[in-house]
Amino acid sequence: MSTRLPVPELLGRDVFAVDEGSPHIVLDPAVCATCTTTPCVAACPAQLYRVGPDGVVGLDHAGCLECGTCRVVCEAGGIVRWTYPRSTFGVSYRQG
Amino acid sequence: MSDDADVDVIVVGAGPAGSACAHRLAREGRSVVLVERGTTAGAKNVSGGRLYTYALEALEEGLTRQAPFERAVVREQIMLVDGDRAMQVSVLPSGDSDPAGVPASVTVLRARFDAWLAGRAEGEGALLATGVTVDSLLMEHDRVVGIVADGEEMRASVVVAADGVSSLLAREAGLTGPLAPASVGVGVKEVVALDAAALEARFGVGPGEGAATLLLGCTGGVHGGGFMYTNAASISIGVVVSPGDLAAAGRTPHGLLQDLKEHPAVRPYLAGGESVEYSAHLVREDGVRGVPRRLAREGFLVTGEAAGFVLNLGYTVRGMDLALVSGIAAAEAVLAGGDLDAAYHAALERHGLMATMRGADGYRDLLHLHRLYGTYPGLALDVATSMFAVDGGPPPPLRRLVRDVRRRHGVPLRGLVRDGLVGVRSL
Amino acid sequence: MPRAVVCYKWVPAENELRLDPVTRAVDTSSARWKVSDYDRNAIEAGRVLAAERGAELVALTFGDAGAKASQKDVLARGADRAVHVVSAAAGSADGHVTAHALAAQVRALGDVEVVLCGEGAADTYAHEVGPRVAEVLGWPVVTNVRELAVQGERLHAVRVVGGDLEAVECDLPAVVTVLAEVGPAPIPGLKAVIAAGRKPGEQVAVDALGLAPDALAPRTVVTRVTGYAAERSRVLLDAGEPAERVAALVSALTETGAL
Amino acid sequence: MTADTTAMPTDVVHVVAEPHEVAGLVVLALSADPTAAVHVMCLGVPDPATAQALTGCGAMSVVVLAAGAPVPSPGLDRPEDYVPAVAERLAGATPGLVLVPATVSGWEIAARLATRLGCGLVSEATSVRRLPDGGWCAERTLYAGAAVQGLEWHGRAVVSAAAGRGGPGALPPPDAGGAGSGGPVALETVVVDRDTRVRVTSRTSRERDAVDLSAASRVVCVGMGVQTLDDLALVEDLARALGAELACTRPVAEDRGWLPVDRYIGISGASVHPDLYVGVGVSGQVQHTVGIRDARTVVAINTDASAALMGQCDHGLVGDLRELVPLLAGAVRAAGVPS
Repeated sequence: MSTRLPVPELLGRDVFAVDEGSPHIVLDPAVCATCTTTPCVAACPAQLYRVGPDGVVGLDHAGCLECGTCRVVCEAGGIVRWTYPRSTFGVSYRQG
Repeated sequence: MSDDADVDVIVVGAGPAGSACAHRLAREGRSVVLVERGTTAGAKNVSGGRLYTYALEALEEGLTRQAPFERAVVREQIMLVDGDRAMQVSVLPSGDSDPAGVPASVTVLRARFDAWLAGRAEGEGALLATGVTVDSLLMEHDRVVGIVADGEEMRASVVVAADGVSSLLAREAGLTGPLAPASVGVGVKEVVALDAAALEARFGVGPGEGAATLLLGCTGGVHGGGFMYTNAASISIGVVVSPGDLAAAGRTPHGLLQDLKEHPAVRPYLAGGESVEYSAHLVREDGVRGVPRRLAREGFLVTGEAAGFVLNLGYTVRGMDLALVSGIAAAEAVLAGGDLDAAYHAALERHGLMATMRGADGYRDLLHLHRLYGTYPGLALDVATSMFAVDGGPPPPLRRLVRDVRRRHGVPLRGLVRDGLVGVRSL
Repeated sequence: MPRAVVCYKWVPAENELRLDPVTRAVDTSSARWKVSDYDRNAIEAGRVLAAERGAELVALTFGDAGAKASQKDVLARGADRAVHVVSAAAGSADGHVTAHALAAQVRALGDVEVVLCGEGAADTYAHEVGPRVAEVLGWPVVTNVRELAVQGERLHAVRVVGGDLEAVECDLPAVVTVLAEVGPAPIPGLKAVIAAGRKPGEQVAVDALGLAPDALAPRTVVTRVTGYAAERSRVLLDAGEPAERVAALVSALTETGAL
Repeated sequence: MTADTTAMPTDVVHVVAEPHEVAGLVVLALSADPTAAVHVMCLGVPDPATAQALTGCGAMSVVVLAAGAPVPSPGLDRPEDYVPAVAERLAGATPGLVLVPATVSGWEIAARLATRLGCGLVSEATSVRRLPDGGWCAERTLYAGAAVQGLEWHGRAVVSAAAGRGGPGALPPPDAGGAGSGGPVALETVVVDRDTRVRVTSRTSRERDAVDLSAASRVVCVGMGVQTLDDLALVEDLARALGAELACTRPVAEDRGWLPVDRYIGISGASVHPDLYVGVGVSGQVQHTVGIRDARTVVAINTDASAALMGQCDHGLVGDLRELVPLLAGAVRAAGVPS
């Protein structure tokens, strides 16, 4: 039996309190549209960055592990806001 | 406390640095508020999982034995991986326990460990406020006078930022700038639950004892490595890779970790285990060069990972011990008063932390040898495989064997010597 | 000073339970504990009510030693005092025992004009303890409440009864059990959390309440707790063009007869 | 629920319910213990048709509790007001199981009766069974449906249960024409004092459209991931294409007010058991999913592949609902799916 687990399966084992109201990471689609390298897509451990049908990178903040990798690799400056989730929201590690 | 301050010190972040700082300050009678955005201390924190205990003893003698650690590390392993092949060096015992029987290093899971440590700080009188995300610093006349959380202000004579590798507060205070992709590794980790007895048998350790394993060559040629630590009833397995190189290599941190778990030399360790958590964390890899020149400004200082106190030595990553020591030093600087930055630097020198950071600088060169991550593990395995291959003929001279392998991997002798020298120098 | 009491339960977070895939045993050992969700709404409703009445708000729980950890949270949520009736046997207590312990402490506090409870706890959701406490105290109870006001010595409430909203009134003292709709439970702010850290919680041994042994004898015994596992095929359609994904879904649904 | 009745003494079950709830609960009582002597206390005077039905419901006796002065205004009566009178009568009656409907009024009645009788309570039991030793055992759900709890007791207890609800989790009805307690009985009406400490001042209907989600064979459910009214319109169109009832999660009805509250599914809302359930933008918290447990096929549509519902569905369609929902509606129509 393979020990290999897809990302959604792994994220399903984590505990999240998703803030439906306000995303803690915000992209500027206009800037992301100019990005050709999209390093965020490969680097995000939770694979939350996806190239949409229009060819522009989009983000689903639910499932964010709050590691900060996207903020570091972003070259185009499309991440116009990067903060931590509001109080009590986001991932909650039970092991860590 | 200045007249309009609510408390003497606000420490932001209840990880090892923040809790150690709050612990020390509270013990010395300062009023301290320790603010943590996780609903419990440790809920947002991730590390490979190994803690060098001298730092815990520096905070308070005898603390290690009270700490909820997972296992005492008695076995060190280095595994070179190439394709389906692997070669492993195992060192036993690892490090000496001190005369009092305190193990030199232990494995920890942060949700448990950090909650305990923050509880110790509370025990000293610090006020722990969990579930509170600090949004920004409160500034007045070019001085940090407090914090803002969800629109609420709180004032303090000093704010200590122990808010981790992505430190938003150190950035806001102007002490640090953006991190370069090359200065960090992205770490991903799974915790795989496993029966304690099975785990002990697989790693060849006794009850309460554990192993620390470093893996090289498992990152698809991307700058980085893997790790495997034994917890009480689980294994922490992960990879740390350079995030900027991933897109070009067509790899993802998640994919590399899944590959590693499937490797024939790794899989038996994990067999029958159940993955119970997936986590990610950035690891500073720029050593002393990543520590900002100024660590404090009026009313503010930065400590722990937020201040770059992390060392990737290749064979081990040190973060929690440096965090603890820097947190203690930060507390001592606050207690000393006067020029915060000068007092802090003096305390860091006194604790030998800056010397450690400087001494480790050479490792950085070693770690930047690209061949370390792809070529050399394969080369070493080829040599080893040839050594163990018996075909009935006379054994080839070892020198020729190495030469053949080296040529096959396209490593010129000059390159090998140069890399070797870098390695020797760095050590 | 008149008092308002909110009863709450300290429960394991249901999303942190681990179910053994084979035995289906429920493992709570790795779960963090929390103040039961709807009890948080009750505390907020109590905070608002107490402020209007100039009353002291007491957050009251019955539980084993572990429930002490809840007191900081309920104080941060606006309780003036946190009282924990401690019983080593709380884990095997049923609604009968819990209600007697809580009611005895309400009596011991004195001057209580209203007791608020969540309609159900996050673990058992039995709609039980609130009306039981009312009966033990001999007070009227209004359950399933979404709106609440006190005027003079009279309580006005709007209950949800099936598809109807029922406006009711009764005299104080009374017990009220509330729904989440009674009002959102705000996340405690920095100062509230810190102020809570400075307030000590109070512990009362259940034996000190002078209850008869019969009041502390559970009537029902929990014989087992097993996890519920949905038997679903869990096929994810996450690759290919949207139209392909939809076509794959439609053909799968047609095949299984769902369409 | 099968009861081994051979070795057990006959027991008594008291059904305490409003007139329209009595018949369903007697069925439950007899399925829990086919040999039981079922005695009914009817809270309020039934209309003639219901009264007629009660005489032949299978109970051994039916006592109608009628309000003494002051008589409540029509429409403002409260079954809860009969608790003292019921408790008084039960205290003097043969002990046994007291069965109460799991309704808002029933929950309160059950807990107050149990307290007045000093006995145990099993709230919202999903099964009740006699034990060979004469004791009882029951099951109920825990953690909003994530777990099942088994309970045992001896002697008297009050049990509340949902009467007349289908699905595998519910108490099954007895065999058609199964044993009753006897033939038709006469209704005995007793005028009792009520507990009038809580007074109803008015009763209004919430915004609702009398939908019976529990009878729907297909349900399309709107979750909080459906973020605009335009997106809601897309989901409504999918429901039309499928011939499905539109439902939602609690916050969509309670917080946003997009749909009437009787269209929300979950622990405090409706339970459904359709052939097909399609959750659009539904995160899948257990408070909701407990209500879809008996759906035959569950489809989840969500941008978030890690949403909890993805782990509890048969088919998980990952992607932007603005794209996928119209495509699915179109494909369903193109396939000529009978709705």
